[in-house]
Amino acid sequence: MIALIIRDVRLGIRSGGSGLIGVLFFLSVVAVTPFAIGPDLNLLAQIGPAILWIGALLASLLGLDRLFQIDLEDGSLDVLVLARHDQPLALTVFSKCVAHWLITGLPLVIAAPLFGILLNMPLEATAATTATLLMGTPAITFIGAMGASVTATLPRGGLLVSVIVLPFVIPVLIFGVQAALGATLAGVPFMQPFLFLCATTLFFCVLGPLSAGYALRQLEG
Amino acid sequence: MIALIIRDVRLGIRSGGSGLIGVLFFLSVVAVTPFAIGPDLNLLAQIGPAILWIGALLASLLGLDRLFQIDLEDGSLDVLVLARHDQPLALTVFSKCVAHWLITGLPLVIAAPLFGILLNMPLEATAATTATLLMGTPAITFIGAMGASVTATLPRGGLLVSVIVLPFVIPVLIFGVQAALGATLAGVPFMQPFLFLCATTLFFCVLGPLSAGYALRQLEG
Amino acid sequence: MLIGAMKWDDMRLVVEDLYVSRGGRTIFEGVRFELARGQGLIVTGPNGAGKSTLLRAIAGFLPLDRGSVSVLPNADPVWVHAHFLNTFNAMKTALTVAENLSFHQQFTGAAALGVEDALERVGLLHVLDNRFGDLSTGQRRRVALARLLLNHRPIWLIDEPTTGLDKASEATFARILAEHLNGDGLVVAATHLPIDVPGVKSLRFEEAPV
Amino acid sequence: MLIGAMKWDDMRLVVEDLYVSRGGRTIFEGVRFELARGQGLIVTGPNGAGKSTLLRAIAGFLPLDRGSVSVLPNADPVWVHAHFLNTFNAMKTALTVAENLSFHQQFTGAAALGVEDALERVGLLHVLDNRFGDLSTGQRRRVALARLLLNHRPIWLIDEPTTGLDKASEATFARILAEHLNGDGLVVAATHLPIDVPGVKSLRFEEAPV
Amino acid sequence: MSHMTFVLLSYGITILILGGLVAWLWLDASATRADLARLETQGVKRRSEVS
Amino acid sequence: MSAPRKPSGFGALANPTRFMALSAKILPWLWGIASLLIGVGLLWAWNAPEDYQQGITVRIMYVHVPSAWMAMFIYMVLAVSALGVLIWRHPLADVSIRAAVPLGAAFTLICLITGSLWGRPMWGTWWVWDARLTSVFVLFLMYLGIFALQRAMDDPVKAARPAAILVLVGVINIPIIRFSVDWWNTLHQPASVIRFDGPTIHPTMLWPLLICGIGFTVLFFAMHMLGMRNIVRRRRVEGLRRAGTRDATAKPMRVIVEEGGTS
Ligand code: HEM
Ligand SMILES: Nc1ncnc2c1ncn2[C@@H]1O[C@H](COP(=O)(O)OP(=O)(O)OP(=O)(O)O)[C@@H](O)[C@H]1O
Ligand SMILES: Nc1ncnc2c1ncn2[C@@H]1O[C@H](COP(=O)(O)OP(=O)(O)OP(=O)(O)O)[C@@H](O)[C@H]1O
Ligand SMILES: [Mg+2]
Ligand SMILES: [Mg+2]
Repeated sequence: MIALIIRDVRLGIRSGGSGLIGVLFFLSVVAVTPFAIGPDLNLLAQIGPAILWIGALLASLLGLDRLFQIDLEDGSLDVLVLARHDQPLALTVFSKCVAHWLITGLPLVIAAPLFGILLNMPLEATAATTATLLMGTPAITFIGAMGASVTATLPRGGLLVSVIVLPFVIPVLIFGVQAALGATLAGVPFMQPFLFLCATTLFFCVLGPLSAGYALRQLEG
Repeated sequence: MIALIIRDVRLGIRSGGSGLIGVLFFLSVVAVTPFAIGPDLNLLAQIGPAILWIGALLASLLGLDRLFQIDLEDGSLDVLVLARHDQPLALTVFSKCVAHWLITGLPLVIAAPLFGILLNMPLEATAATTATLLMGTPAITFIGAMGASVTATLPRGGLLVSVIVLPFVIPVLIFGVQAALGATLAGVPFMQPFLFLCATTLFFCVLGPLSAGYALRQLEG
Repeated sequence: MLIGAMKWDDMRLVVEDLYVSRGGRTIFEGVRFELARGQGLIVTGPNGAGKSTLLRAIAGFLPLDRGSVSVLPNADPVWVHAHFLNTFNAMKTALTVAENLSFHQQFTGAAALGVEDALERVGLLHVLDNRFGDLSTGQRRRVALARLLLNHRPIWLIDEPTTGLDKASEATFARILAEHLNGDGLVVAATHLPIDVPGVKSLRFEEAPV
Repeated sequence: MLIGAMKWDDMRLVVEDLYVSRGGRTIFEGVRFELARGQGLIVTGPNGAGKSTLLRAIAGFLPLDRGSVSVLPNADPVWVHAHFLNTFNAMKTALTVAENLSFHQQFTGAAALGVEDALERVGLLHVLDNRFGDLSTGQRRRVALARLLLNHRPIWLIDEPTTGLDKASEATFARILAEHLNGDGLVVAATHLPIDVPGVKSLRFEEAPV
Repeated sequence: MSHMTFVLLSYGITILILGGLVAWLWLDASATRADLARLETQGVKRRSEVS
Repeated sequence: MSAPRKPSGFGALANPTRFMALSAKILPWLWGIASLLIGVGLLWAWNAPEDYQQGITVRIMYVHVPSAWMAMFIYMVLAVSALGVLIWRHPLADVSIRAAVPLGAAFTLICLITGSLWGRPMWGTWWVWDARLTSVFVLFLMYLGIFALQRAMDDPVKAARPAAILVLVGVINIPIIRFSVDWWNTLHQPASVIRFDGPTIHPTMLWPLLICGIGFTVLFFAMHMLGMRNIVRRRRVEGLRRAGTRDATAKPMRVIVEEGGTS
């Protein structure tokens, strides 16, 4: 398990900045927003969390489609599937998700505070958003694993995976933005949606690997 | 040349990237936004163009970074490069770009009006956005091709790509959005950014293939 | 792996009346054989006959139309006890040979040889720190073979193990195979190139007479 | 292609004093040979000796430390006249065999055989409409070989053409090779498996550099 | 627009979509039936020749 | 994995053949009942009293609500069929999914369109990003997603299991969306969200509504069955065509096992 995580992280770093691409995409999302909604700073600050979340959400779709394809193409998926007695497939998928998140998700979380400043969000809003991203982005990866597993046999499922994944991540997005707003806006609770967010993540961190593992065992019908 | 375009489009479709899926992809991206920024229609209408443009950027980035990688891995890149006497590499790259745009950019342009309604953007805004997308999205592809060629040639190219690509892409994004807004918002010019957009596209539709073609010939060592 | 270790001495791989189809077409019918410890089976036949399909079916990657594959005495599924080597090498080109091998060592239980020793066996110790992607075709294949030595698995299912190998390496591999068999291993190998290992069974695919 | 066609009758592939290094290591030094029309060169040697490197250098994929490769009489670069077949198959798994081949036919100039005829030659007409990804290892390689017949290129640079082929197909390919040579073609082939084509030169790498 | 138009529109569109579906299914049915009949009568041929 | 399974290809068609025979008998009746119910329901609906606050537009309800129900019901049909694919390995389960997905999408689309046609006069806008609306929209997206996945893989046999898995995971998505929706509703924006609960329905409206609902359901089953028949037929056609290639007609290879000397 650890071995797999280490390998995938190494790969991510070696093959060069899939993480960075995500961050830069994230950046470009943040960059265009002011032009879109005009100079109104309050408004900007107000929808800041939403923008950050959309950016992070879409950014973490990058590279998701390759999650299992690479292993399928060079034959290592056979090894992973064959070893399912020593290490259950769900666990294998889980490890790959962790690695993928470390490469693509974590950089986004780290970058978020800076971008918060760009959107001149109040400090606690930035903090809250970062916290929600930290809790929320893993869920996206886990859901993504499910999408990636059912499209693994397709050479390049990029768009398709996103289409499959997006409906599922909506609750995550909702709770995330909610909690982020809760930190600043009066009358909006923070804890409640935040806990829901954590719950959702936990839920998918079980469902995602299980379903993906099951799908991977069915690849050759 | 035609042959290459046909092949890549086929490939895109087979591997889950048909026009239908392209449209679906943007539908889901658009559908996700209101969940984040809430149901305020005016706000939605305002950032509508930005959302579409961001969607376009994401769609292009998905899979664009591997534009040549795929051909490298299965050995067909050797064939493309070897044939550079019958068909100059720049032309080859150009064809691949066209194919990629047909799969990712075109569906968006066609479906844009529909999205305009969903985000209840005013008519001329929708029209303007569609126009800017039509003129602008090719630029993203051509710029991306430059990056992709580097990824294919250098083992660690990934980092470079993002560094190369996004500095060029962000301005395109911004001008696109501005032009789109220019159609409706008072005080924001339409023609000026729009013309700039066209200029960029033309510029990169020459520079992109040329530089990418050059990079590909430097394959090893 | 304990399961394997426990019943080690009287382990048998039993394939009974196997029917497998692919893409809606039946590839082979009623394949049956049995291997005891120390026995090997060489699968030969023309291209597209079904050698790889047979191996994948045994390894449990393909649904069986009919028949069964199991490891007696206690009817474990094959994948509990088996190494599977497909025609790809299951290595990451971006990582070094050492990184690739040590991953496999840690990922699959029951460590046997160390990474260096395994490489030594295939005579490639000098590429330990090269990117796998910088190796030559045959070197890659030999590294992939070294993987089998990293972890102890009684059953080896190997598909065209010697493709791209030079004469010397073919001999080396034949030796490795023989040792595995003498060490009470079981081997099913699909190949076009004769592997000279004494006293192995053979399974031949032939055009059915029309 | 015209260039090639014009000077067709006295075409010569000349390799002079070739030095190539990879990853900072010199792979071979001072390789020199010359092929006239109808002549073939079989390159052999241990794994990692430099066979593929030599082919890639000739095809112009690698920078030359020293020496030159050219096609006389009018010193064209090799890639104007050559087919190059690397150890991969240059086919898309998602497309059918027919789609793959007809792409190559249209993309590379000077059409020779039609797609179906070329497949017929390698005895795989029946997989015309199968996904390439659904073919067996050897079937894939044979389709890749069929590509060489689609377009007329006098010079063939082929790397381990017969890996994964069954005995029958090896013979078929030997025949194809012989015909190409009789048709005034030039061939440089790297291989471990003996290819029995009468009267070809051979270039042997003795010891793999360590 | 009067409310009536909305009602009629919605009924119309519903009928259009459902009717379209049914029509498509029927056409498809006859088409496949025809294909099957043809193949079964003419017997087995190489695929590239069939259609 | 190594559990014995029914032979795919021609062998598996025995069961479908029975289905073809049976459905051929049932189908006409289904069409009849469906058209009857829907006809009666709509006529009754037309004569039902107008709603005091919604006026004549309430008539939209009789197509809107049933289609909304169908949108959700059909997904459940999908889910059951998915179980059929993955667990019982029934050869028709996959066919059922393929036939049902477009229908589900269609009914969802009708729900959306009639809804917004209703919304225009009632709420003064075609579309609101309101909870229920959006959730239906997402459901629509999910139907299309499954459809896309099926079409992306050229070999239906290979597409069956992934699609089934996606369907099953999607089941969880429906309640999730519906719940999360409430949270999302309480967003801060002075939203133009119309809090909408259906009018307390008066029996004179309820009856025709129910009849229409049943009618739509029967209609769905009729279309579903016809769709399945088409797919079964098309697969036979494909089978015959594939049989046209020598590869497929070629008998499976003969297998000869020989003992070697003992090592
Ligand atoms: C695009 C817009 C709309 C969509 C997507 C939509 C969707 C739905 C759905 C999914 C249901 C079924 C709820 C359930 O049974 O669980 C429903 C029921 C209903 N809708 Fe709509 N609706 C829309 C617009 C409207 C409008 C504008 C009205 C009237 C002003 C309306 C009135 C009703 C009524 C009366 C019911 C039945 C009562 C109930 O089940 O709550 N809908 N709608
Ligand atoms: N994924 C697949 N889907 C459908 N058919 C397949 C698939 N893989 C292989 N086949 C078909 O099954 C048959 C047997 O393939 P297999 O790979 O077992 O042959 P093989 O004996 O290994 O041949 P080779 O010597 O070339 O490796 C071939 O006709 C091939 O076309
Ligand atoms: N891209 C590369 N970068 C650095 N070194 C390389 C690269 N490719 C190959 N080499 C090294 O160059 C040497 C020759 O490789 P080459 O592929 O030519 O061997 P070969 O004769 O083809 O061997 P084989 O019979 O296994 O194909 C090997 O030692 C290999 O490690
Ligand atoms: Mg094989
Ligand atoms: Mg080589």
